[in-house]
Amino acid sequence: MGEGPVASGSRRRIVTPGRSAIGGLVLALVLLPLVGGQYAQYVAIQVLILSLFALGFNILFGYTGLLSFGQAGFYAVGAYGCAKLLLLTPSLLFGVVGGTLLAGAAALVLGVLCIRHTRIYFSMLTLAFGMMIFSMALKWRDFTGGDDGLVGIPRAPLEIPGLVSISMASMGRYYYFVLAVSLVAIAIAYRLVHSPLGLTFQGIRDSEGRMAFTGVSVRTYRLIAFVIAGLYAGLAGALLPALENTVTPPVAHWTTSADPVLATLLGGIQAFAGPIVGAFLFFMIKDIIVRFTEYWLIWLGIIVVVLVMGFRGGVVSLATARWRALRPGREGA
Amino acid sequence: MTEYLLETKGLRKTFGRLAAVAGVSLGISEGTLAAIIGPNGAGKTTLINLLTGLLTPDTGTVRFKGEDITRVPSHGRVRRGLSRSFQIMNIFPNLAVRQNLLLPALSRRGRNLHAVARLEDETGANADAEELLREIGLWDHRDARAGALSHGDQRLLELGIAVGTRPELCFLDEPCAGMNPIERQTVLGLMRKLSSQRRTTFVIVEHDMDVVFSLAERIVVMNHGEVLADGTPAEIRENRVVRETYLGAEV
Amino acid sequence: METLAFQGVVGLSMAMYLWLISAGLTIIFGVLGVINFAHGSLFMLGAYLAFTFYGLLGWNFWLAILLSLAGTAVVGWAMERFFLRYLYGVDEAYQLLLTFGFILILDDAVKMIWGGVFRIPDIPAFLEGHWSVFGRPFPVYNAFIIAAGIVVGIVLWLGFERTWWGRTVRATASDREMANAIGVNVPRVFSGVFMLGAMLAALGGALGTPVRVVSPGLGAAMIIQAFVITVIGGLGNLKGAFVGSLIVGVLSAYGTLLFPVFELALIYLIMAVVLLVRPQGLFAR
Amino acid sequence: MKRCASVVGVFLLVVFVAFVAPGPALAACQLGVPVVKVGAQGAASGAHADYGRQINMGASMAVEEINAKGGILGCKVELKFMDEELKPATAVKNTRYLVTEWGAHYLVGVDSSGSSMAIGPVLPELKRPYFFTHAATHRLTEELVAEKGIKEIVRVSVPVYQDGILAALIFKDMPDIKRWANIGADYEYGYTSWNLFKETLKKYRPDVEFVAAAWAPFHTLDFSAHISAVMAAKPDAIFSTPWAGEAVMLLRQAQIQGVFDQIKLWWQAMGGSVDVLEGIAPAVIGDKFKGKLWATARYIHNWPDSAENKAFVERFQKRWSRLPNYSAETTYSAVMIGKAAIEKAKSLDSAKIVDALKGMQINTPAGLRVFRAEDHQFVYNVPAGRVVMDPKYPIPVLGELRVMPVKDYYRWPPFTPVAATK
Repeated sequence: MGEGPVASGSRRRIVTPGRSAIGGLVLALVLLPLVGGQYAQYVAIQVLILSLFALGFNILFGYTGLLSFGQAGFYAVGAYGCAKLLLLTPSLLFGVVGGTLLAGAAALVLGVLCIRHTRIYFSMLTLAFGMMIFSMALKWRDFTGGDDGLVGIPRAPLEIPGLVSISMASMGRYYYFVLAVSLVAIAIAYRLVHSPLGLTFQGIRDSEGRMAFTGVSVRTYRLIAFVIAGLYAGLAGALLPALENTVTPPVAHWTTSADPVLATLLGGIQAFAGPIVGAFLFFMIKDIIVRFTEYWLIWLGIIVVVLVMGFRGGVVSLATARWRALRPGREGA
Repeated sequence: MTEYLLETKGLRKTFGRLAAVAGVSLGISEGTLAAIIGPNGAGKTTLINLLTGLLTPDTGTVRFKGEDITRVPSHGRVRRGLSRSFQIMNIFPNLAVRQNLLLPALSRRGRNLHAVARLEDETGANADAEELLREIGLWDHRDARAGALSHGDQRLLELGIAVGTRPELCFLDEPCAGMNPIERQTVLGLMRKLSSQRRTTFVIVEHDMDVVFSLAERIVVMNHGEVLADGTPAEIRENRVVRETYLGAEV
Repeated sequence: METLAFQGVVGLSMAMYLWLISAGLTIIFGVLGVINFAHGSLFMLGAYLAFTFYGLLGWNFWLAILLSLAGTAVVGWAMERFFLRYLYGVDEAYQLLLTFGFILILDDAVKMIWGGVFRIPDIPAFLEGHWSVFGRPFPVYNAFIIAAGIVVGIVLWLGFERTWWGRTVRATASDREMANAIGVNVPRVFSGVFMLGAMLAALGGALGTPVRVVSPGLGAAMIIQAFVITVIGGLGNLKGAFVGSLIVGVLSAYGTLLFPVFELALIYLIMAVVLLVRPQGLFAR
Repeated sequence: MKRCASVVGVFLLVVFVAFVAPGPALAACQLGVPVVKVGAQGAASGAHADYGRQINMGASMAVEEINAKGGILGCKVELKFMDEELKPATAVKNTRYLVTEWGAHYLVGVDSSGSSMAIGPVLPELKRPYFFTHAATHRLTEELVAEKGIKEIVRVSVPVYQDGILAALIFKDMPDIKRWANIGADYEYGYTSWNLFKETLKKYRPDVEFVAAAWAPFHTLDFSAHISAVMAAKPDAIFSTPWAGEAVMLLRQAQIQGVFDQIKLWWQAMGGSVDVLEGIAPAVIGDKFKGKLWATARYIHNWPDSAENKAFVERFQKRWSRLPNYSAETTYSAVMIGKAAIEKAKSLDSAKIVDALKGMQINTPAGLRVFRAEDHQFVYNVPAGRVVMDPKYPIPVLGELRVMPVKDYYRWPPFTPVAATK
């Protein structure tokens, strides 16, 4: 048994196991550039980006009950939008905010159409729109550079005109920028799902009909969830061009839409942290497998099958269950 | 002339060739406890679906508090003071019991859109939910997952959600189906209490004639999508047509 | 004028390839309620098996096709019996995810067995050459594909409408519990239908392989097209899948000729419009 | 709180194990490193997987041969190959991994032009020379090196010039071919090749017409519609740029559609690639193309007729039981060029290695390769010819070889922009 304070009914306890674990993780992430090399920072950025992507997806899927297969479309709008803005004026903040808002706008327009359906029809509709965005990225050469994409995107400095200008040239600097943005975005998402709005989403997931009869316009709230997911996808995408210096059509392909789905299911859809943990595992699994074998697809596939067959709750709920089992008497305080 | 709380004129809904509701004109006054009865397939549930906005009528109008709400969607009707429960159980199975009741309370207070407030800081809505929890007798189960409740408790919970928006008019589709006598008494007690304290008008669809005749102040009998008879329990008991076509068989 | 007419015939042959793959997908959805992401991979597997028996070992063309169908059916059976069967009660998302996992596994498995090289066998001698259609040469093989597509369509229609087995399957599709109650062995019907779907995919692959290269990754390329068609025709609707194939096949043939820029986006646009206006598909009752 | 501490501890441990490079270096060779590391990548999954495999085979063989002869300045050489998936993002990630994590000293490979354009701008940050061995876009060397001055980019393989310009120079001498149609790959490679071809041919032959063009994107499975669309314009010859499996499929579908009865000539860019030749071998044996199929590649195993090339092909066949594809040869040569440059520079420093390339003329299986300082392009000659069978090889080769002077079909600085649109 731990030596922490005896569990009480108070929910205002300052130090809880959950909070200290989170604190530890954040500290580890902040210290990462000191212990890990450039590649570690690069991978950490990728994981953070996928986390944001999956987190937004899960607000739509895990919380509102809508499985989208077209999130890559908004991811791509964020990426291409940010890239275009960075090529226009080299200001990181302008690019990232602009790309995110563009994706949100796209989600609003397409969302009005998509939220008319639920279940498999919703999935198919989002797939269709996502692939339309992919086709545009591929075919609208004058704007998107076609198959070859946009190249030579600068990692512009973080600029607030008249106030401050921080160069982002080094990977470490950009890592801290992405980390800060991600932590803020994750905190906002956490607040959101534990707010009345979040509970409304969950009500819609559980029973649409019942929700309508509490006086809520289900379609409006589905649209809100869709736009939020679109904004997170857009933000994730908008962090990409400055990292890679390139944006190409595969970011919009349906196989990219599968990434947040896999990450979320890996981590667990019921837990808030599921998509984040899932993104970490998904990335690390792939990154480690590709070092050892050319046949990484089959291993990824086997992991997917095993997870689906045996661990549908995802890693996070599995861990929580173990935790509870280890500490009897500390739940339901 | 009497001012009805809810009034329908010539309401009609057909599915293919079948007229589920074939021209119903009804008026429901404030504060009554009314029941709709009739054999299976008489069109009772379709009528309620038309009144609560789940279906749109082919012809006819629905007026609520003098306003034409024929084309108003369900959630809009709820905001105007109308609510319902479902024949097939309809709760939020993955949420805690308390959260089930928090949702209608938040909605009534227009708090759904609040994206940064903590749930526990919604004091007004929480107080409403806790009051309801006690009233429906699920206080002890407040932190349980709703889907894990017993059948009777789930029906109670659904009733709680339905009245959680504090409706002026509430439709209950077979509220006592599958309940044990104690649970049934909770339901009936709650209805009587809300009816007298908040002047909530209840319209129930029910097969259990004991419930109907012990509770209802007014009974509407439907058959083949039409209103067969409409009156006080005493009048219905005396109605020859009703006795022949319906009550004769069951009572 | 001849050019337009001929392009239509070319589109017809393209449509029949599409029909062969979307038929199985839509049947599986109609009965099991599962969107099988791995359907394209079964198509690929069928093509590889046909290539091996026919192109590599030089066996009889028809025998090779039969063996390829049988082999793919066994794989399909295993997928249903040992994996999918345990997921009918849970959220559809997990079924999709499982079949997505199969895509990954099958893609690498064929690469391990047949190598990364693309494979193409010869066209059987009796199907070589071309006929004159609207004054232009039209391959005998494509005419054969058109015929095969129509035959498959008729056989499936007869099978579902006129046989006891077909009625059982349709009853199961419309109401599982009811079918179970009247003594239908529902799990066996599901297995059978999944195997049928797998065999149809394999047939598409086997018939396609002499004119279309087979290589790893073919499944992922095929599956989205098949989705588009099944959605246009109505998920689970066999007749719809046939007409949907015709629409997509003929349209993309004319698209290549007349408005090449929009060809790719066009089919997704049609899919989206159909979903918005008639989500049950163009040909649902 | 112990448990929380252990959670954090485990996390940190994972980070350490995954990222922190093991052990101190033991100086064992003249360059002061334990081994010289060569990073390679190519498409190893999906429809173009054979190209990646050939890159891997070429690089592996080069490394084995170098090690057998004592390494580079006494240092053992180690190779790591990764799958670029034809996705630029993956290619960049691999490059970063290979350099900053695995510790590659120089890099070779990459199939996709998109991937090469994505890798290029990252190289100054990573400070490692990258020898590109397949990606063909002229923009890699013309824009990124000549214009923007990214010195780490070096290209060992011939770029897109050959696909368009070389073809025009050959076919200008065929007076009876007047009407050309195009079945093109629907991306930059296809557009540039066709535009260079048209531009060059028009200069010599004002009388030719370009009568039709159909474009096929990646993953096209049925070219029937493209074929019939261009055949409606009754061309004398077809210019075609889909490659790999798509080329085989296109040729098979054209053949059964009777195209070779109607046209006089078919030009298949990259048709001399080993995988394509293997795929069309039965058709060539059966004379299905009626001798009308012409092709080239960035290297072909039956040319040049030198002792060095013959020995290379023999060793390769012995080692891998396949004939070397151009991507195998270019990657093999790239590893060897890297070795030569390091030996000359006596250093693993990127700038010094690139410096050592200046003025380099090196004999490779494909013949003499000459380094062009302006754009870091190795210039060498590759012929084009008719696809024929040769009893010496199990698969077709290029016959009736036309060898053009490189000064004619390479583009030379100062570069003018090429129209990269349809």
